[in-house]
Amino acid sequence: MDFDWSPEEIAFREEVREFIAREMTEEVEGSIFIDTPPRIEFVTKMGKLGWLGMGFPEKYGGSPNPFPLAQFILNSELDRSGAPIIGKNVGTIASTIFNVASEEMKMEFLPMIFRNEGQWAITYTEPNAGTDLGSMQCRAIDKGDHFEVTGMKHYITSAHFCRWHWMALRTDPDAPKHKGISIFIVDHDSPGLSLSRMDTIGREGTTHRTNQVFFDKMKIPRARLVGELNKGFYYMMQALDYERFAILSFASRVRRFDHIVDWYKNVDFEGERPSDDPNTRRSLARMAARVEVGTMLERMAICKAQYEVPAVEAAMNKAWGASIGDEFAQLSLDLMGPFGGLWGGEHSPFEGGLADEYLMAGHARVAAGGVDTSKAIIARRLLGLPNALDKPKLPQR
Amino acid sequence: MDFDWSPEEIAFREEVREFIAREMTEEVEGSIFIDTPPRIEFVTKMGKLGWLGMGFPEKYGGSPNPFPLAQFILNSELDRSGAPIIGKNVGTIASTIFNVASEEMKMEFLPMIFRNEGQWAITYTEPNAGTDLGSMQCRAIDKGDHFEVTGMKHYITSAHFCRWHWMALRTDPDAPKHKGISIFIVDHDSPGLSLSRMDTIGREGTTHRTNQVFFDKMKIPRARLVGELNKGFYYMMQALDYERFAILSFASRVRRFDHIVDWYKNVDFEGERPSDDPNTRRSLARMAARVEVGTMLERMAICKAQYEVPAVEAAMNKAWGASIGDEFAQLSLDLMGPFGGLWGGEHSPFEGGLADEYLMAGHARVAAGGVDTSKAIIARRLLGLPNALDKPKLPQR
Amino acid sequence: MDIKLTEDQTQLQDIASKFMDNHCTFDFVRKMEKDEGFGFCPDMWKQFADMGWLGIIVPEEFGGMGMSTLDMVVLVREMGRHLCPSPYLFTSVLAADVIAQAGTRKQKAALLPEIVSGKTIYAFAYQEYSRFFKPEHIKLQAKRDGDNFILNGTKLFVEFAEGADTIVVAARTGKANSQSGLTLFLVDRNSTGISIKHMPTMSRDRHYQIDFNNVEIPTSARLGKQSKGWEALEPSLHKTVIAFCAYTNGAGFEMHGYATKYASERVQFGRPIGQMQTIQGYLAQMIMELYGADMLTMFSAFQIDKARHTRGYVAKAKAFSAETVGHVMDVSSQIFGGMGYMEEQDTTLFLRRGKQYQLALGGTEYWEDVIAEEIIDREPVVLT
Amino acid sequence: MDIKLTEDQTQLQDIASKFMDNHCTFDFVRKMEKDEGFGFCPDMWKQFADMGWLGIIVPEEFGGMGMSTLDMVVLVREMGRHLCPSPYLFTSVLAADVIAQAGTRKQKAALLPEIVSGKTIYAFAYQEYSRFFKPEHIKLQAKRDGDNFILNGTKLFVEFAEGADTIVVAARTGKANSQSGLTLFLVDRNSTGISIKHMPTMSRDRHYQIDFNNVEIPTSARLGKQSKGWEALEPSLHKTVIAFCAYTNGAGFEMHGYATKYASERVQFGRPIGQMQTIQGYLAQMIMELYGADMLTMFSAFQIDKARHTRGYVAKAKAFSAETVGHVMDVSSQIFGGMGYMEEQDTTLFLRRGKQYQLALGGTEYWEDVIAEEIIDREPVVLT
Repeated sequence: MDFDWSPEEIAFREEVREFIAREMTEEVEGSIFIDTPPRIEFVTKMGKLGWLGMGFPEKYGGSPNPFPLAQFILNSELDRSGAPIIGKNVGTIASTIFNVASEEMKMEFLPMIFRNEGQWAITYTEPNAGTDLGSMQCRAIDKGDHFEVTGMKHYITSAHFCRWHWMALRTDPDAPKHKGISIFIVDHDSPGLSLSRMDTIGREGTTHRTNQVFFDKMKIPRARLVGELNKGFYYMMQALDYERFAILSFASRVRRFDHIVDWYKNVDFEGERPSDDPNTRRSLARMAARVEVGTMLERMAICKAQYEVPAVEAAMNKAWGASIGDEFAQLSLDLMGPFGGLWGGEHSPFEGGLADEYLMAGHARVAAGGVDTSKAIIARRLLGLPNALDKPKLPQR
Repeated sequence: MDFDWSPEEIAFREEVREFIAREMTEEVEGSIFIDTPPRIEFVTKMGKLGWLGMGFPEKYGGSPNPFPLAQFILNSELDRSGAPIIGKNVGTIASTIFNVASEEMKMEFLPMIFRNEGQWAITYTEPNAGTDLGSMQCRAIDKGDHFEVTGMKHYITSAHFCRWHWMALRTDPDAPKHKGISIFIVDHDSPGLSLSRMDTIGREGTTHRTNQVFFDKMKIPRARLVGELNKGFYYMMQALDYERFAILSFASRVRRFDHIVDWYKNVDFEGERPSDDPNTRRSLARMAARVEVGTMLERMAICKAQYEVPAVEAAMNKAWGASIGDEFAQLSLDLMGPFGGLWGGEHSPFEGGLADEYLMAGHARVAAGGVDTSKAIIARRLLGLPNALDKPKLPQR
Repeated sequence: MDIKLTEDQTQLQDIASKFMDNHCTFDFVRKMEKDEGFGFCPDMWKQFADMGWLGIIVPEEFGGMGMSTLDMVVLVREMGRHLCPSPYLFTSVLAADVIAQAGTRKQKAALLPEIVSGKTIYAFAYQEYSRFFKPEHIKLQAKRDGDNFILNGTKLFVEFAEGADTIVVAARTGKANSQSGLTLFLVDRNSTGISIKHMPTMSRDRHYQIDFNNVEIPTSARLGKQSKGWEALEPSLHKTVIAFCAYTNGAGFEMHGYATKYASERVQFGRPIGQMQTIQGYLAQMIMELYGADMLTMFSAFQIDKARHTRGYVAKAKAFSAETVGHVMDVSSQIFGGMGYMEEQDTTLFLRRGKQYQLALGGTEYWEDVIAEEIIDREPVVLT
Repeated sequence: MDIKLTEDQTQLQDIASKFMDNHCTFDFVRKMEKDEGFGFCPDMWKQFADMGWLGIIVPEEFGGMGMSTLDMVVLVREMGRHLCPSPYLFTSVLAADVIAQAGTRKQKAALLPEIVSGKTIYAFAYQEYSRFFKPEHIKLQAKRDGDNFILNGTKLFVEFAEGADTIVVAARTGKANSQSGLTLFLVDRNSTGISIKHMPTMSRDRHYQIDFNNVEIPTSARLGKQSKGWEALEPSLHKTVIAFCAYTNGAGFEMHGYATKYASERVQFGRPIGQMQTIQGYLAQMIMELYGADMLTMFSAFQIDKARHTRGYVAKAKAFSAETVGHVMDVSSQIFGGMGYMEEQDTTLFLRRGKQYQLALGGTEYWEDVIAEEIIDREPVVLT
């Protein structure tokens, strides 16, 4: 057992930190909820350093992986500093293309992703298919050399600035629902594709835009089918295990918690110092232990990741991280008295940022399958219990 | 809206209090977990005052009900003082006999119950039929003038001192499981009936004895069938709504909480007074509000009970009461530091009584269907949601 | 004992419910959030007056309806169900009550009818720069200067201050850092030296910081005895807090209803999500909490009407209602999944209010301290 | 970074696991609860010695195995899985460590080999009549009297005191109510003036009150410098606390395993109860907590071995492990339904220990205060 980073891991971390110190600007940091040109440019610079294609063959634009945990260290440092992390483009799209797509498709798209040319949207969810992705109904009708799509998707987060959609569509309406879905790469400029804006809750200028995406007889060339027809659901699920792990670095939560502790240490309510108040102290202490547990579960996941995809550990990370995020978004406001209700202005700690976090904290509990889904994954895959949503399954005697 | 007791309610409460002050001895109070001769005698005295048969016709040994809430007031005062409450004998057995049994059976058993002659056991549960009573398998085979029983029941709490069993048995193994159960009154002295002791967790002398009850070709005369054949499950369920309400007076919890607060007010750890400690104060305050909510939910149930059986309110009482009981059994020990682990002796608060309560607090959460079952009742009956244990039920469009 | 509403209360509730259904729609609430006026609707205020609501607890001799706290609470709960934005609580509960209790005969005769008619709108300036809600923390100074008092200091979280005519100000005239030594004043909102600044909140309602810079007010503006302000204020404050509990409980019930409806209609994995045990558990837990909060609130109102010692009950009602409204808005939003966090979704109006309501008028922490004082430091009061 | 056990650790764990499976059965644990001896098994102690476990962290030069804290913790976790009753923690962790760190060359040479061989058993007398675990609260007085010290006072919760040969006593020789001014002594359990009284606990283990009534001990019994007792004790105490966390985590994992197995076998309403969402939620939540507590414990042990500042980690590990063991024993018992509360059911051995373990060696409250000191009052230590 060795909890310390190796010298080469430390060296790489220093390299990342230096990059961040050099390239990070307020515009990059100040827009967690929106992808902006400065953020995209920042990622492109990482691409130039070979950090996006780490571990992929050089012929696809990849670069050697210095060691197994490099990508985690990179993401963790990015997350800690509020920079954009290496997320879905590499974790979901590039990985799936590399694993299942044709040589042609690999050559066309992987180098582009690793250079950060052209943004991507993950276009899965529909009004009746959220957590239950297998229920998606939006159809791609096989017309021989192309597929034709009429219908809609919603909650598509990067659609308003993307170049490509990584899209799941129903290709066989008669098959069992998990066996009739396929993945396509769809050009955002395709005729027949249109958008309608949906915003998350928040102050003006800080909200996260998502989109409804409408298709009216949109054509997708057959060459843009990813991997095999009707295997899409399995590709999605495989990617999800990895994504749950890759996207959920705990570092930003630790950083936010540290900021909150700092605030309570330094604020002075005309003589009343919260950091002298036994209840405030106890509450922060309790939360500190729970935040630390998050870093520990994350360590567990990354150590496992050196050997295999840490599906169960990633589910724990997700469940614990989202629960803790909610708990401390709540707690940090609760300890502030009426100031916790403020959403900006002179007396609002962090200029309303904590309120924003509070408002979206519940969202983290339900997003990407949600805490309850993660617990169900733990129950099934780690504890070996039958799926609660299946028919009753009597134990084998 | 009138939250005050009426003058006649207050007068009756005074009468009950005087009775308790007069008749209550240490032996009656000191044995909450065991039914003893002094406790039985105490109940018999209440029978003489007509308090057991309140609301039942005089020809069955009943007495006029002074007003709708009389029984609640009686139970609440008894519970508050640690005396035995009017529970299953009246709430489940007498009520069911009165509602469904033959005139002969009423004449034979009701007066006996109202005089507290002969104790009763509720003999329902089996190893494979706990919460899920419909799954009971112990069979009563119809032999014409009698039924024959071979099999067993367990967790039968009063079996070792009872005169009669109020017993549910399967009478039709081929019918759907809820439609093949009947209720019988079984003489404890029946040949073929035997007992084996099971004790709950606890210090010597304070444990609650329950029993396994075995039947070997035991005969039950046909005349002892209660109501109609194969209607037993419905009788049991009807009685449960009432029982949940009747048995769960919140008064004893309030009393215990008050005792705990008193202890914290008066204890002195060589100069450290917990009641000066901000965290202890806050914890007790928080618990006080939650205990008060219990008294409020109880008020809601008893007000409803003046008009109908408060099934949903009783489920709330049960769920809240058991959860709160657990919470404060935990809290009261948590605040004591290592002294919370003591189970008697000089330094043990309440001579180990709090530890006993802690150990059985979880039991209250799972007993009589449990907190989760109560929540399911609330979800179905109050919120109109479909049973989670049924097949998926799509909404009507 | 009976918790059924009286016929009159049922009627009041029905009228209020219908009025709110018609006039206080989600569109209306959103409009008021973005309103360039004062964040409430003067026409609606006029209608409140016409229905007699503004004087609901004002004694009949001053033109009011002379109804009970319990009646008022039934009405306010309906306002809460619809998130109705209005200066009702501080005008028709706090100001009306404290004037009726502490005002001189002359003040009552002059001021109460103007509350009833809707002519005067009040705001309440109490909270200062403190996490807590204690009278000890009030520092705003009122200094006697001949026939005047001069006010200097800052108040925070004064709701609807900009739309109000008169501000009830709790100021210090005596010993610092103490419950005693406070005096109440009725200050004209347009007095020289007052400057008002908006404080943005999650619910996009109208809270303000008021800076008092040598504000001169006549001694006749004093309400109640000098340096006995807390004694005058506390009972009215309790009544206001209980009304606020009713408001937040109403909002909680409404949100819970939306979540229950959604759960019974939203199908995932071949069944309504409301058929899943975890969702049922969330909804059942929340409805218990709401009933508990509601009963505690009603019970406190009843005890207030009986003029009994109710500080402990008020504190329990507020602490528990606060926790409940925060919890219900949070968990109910989660039941809606991602949709619960989209601006266009009407339930976000409730989510944005949950935590703010929880922390308003003294957060859980403050009221838990009060409960502790009541259960630990004073002898128990036996209620019948 | 890698959290896989080393080969040696895996081997140690396997050996320990097999030994415990064979010797520390539930029947054995029950027998020890009712034991008329000292509540542990001298033969088993001898076997511990034979396997080298008693000297696991004792330096090799004194006959020990000179292994790391992390190694020791792996072993103790297996003991915890089986609820093994023995004076291991206070003999082979606390006493062995504090003697090795603070003892004179002569003390080490004389005492450590006797720990390793199993000849001397130690108890630890620290806690007094306080809810907390602070050194400030130690009052037991040690007064110099010529060549002797005279001890007067009372210690509580001294585990296995009656079966011990020597008691490590933390006594006050200096300033009252302070961390400083303590001195450690190694006191012969049979000294004149010592009286021992059993303190009954939920786990039916062996805790004792010790009254010291003018107990005379030679100055040579002093361990470490006079009035520097806390400085000498704290690192060893941290190591012991972490070992205790490993013990309770082991117990928690074991209980969780039983509950999971039961849930997958127990059929109600036509399905195993483990197929129900609520039961899955309970089990999944608990296993996350257990992994978290275990990782925190292992990480703290690792940091101790690296001789880094670990007070904050130890505090977090203890606070969280404590909460976890209480929670796991409680909720797991509930999964067994009524059976979880029957004396004859073996899982009640775990239930009876949950809360007591939670509160032992400083409850959550004490360690949360330590965390607060670390995160608020001192500058953060950056760990690599």
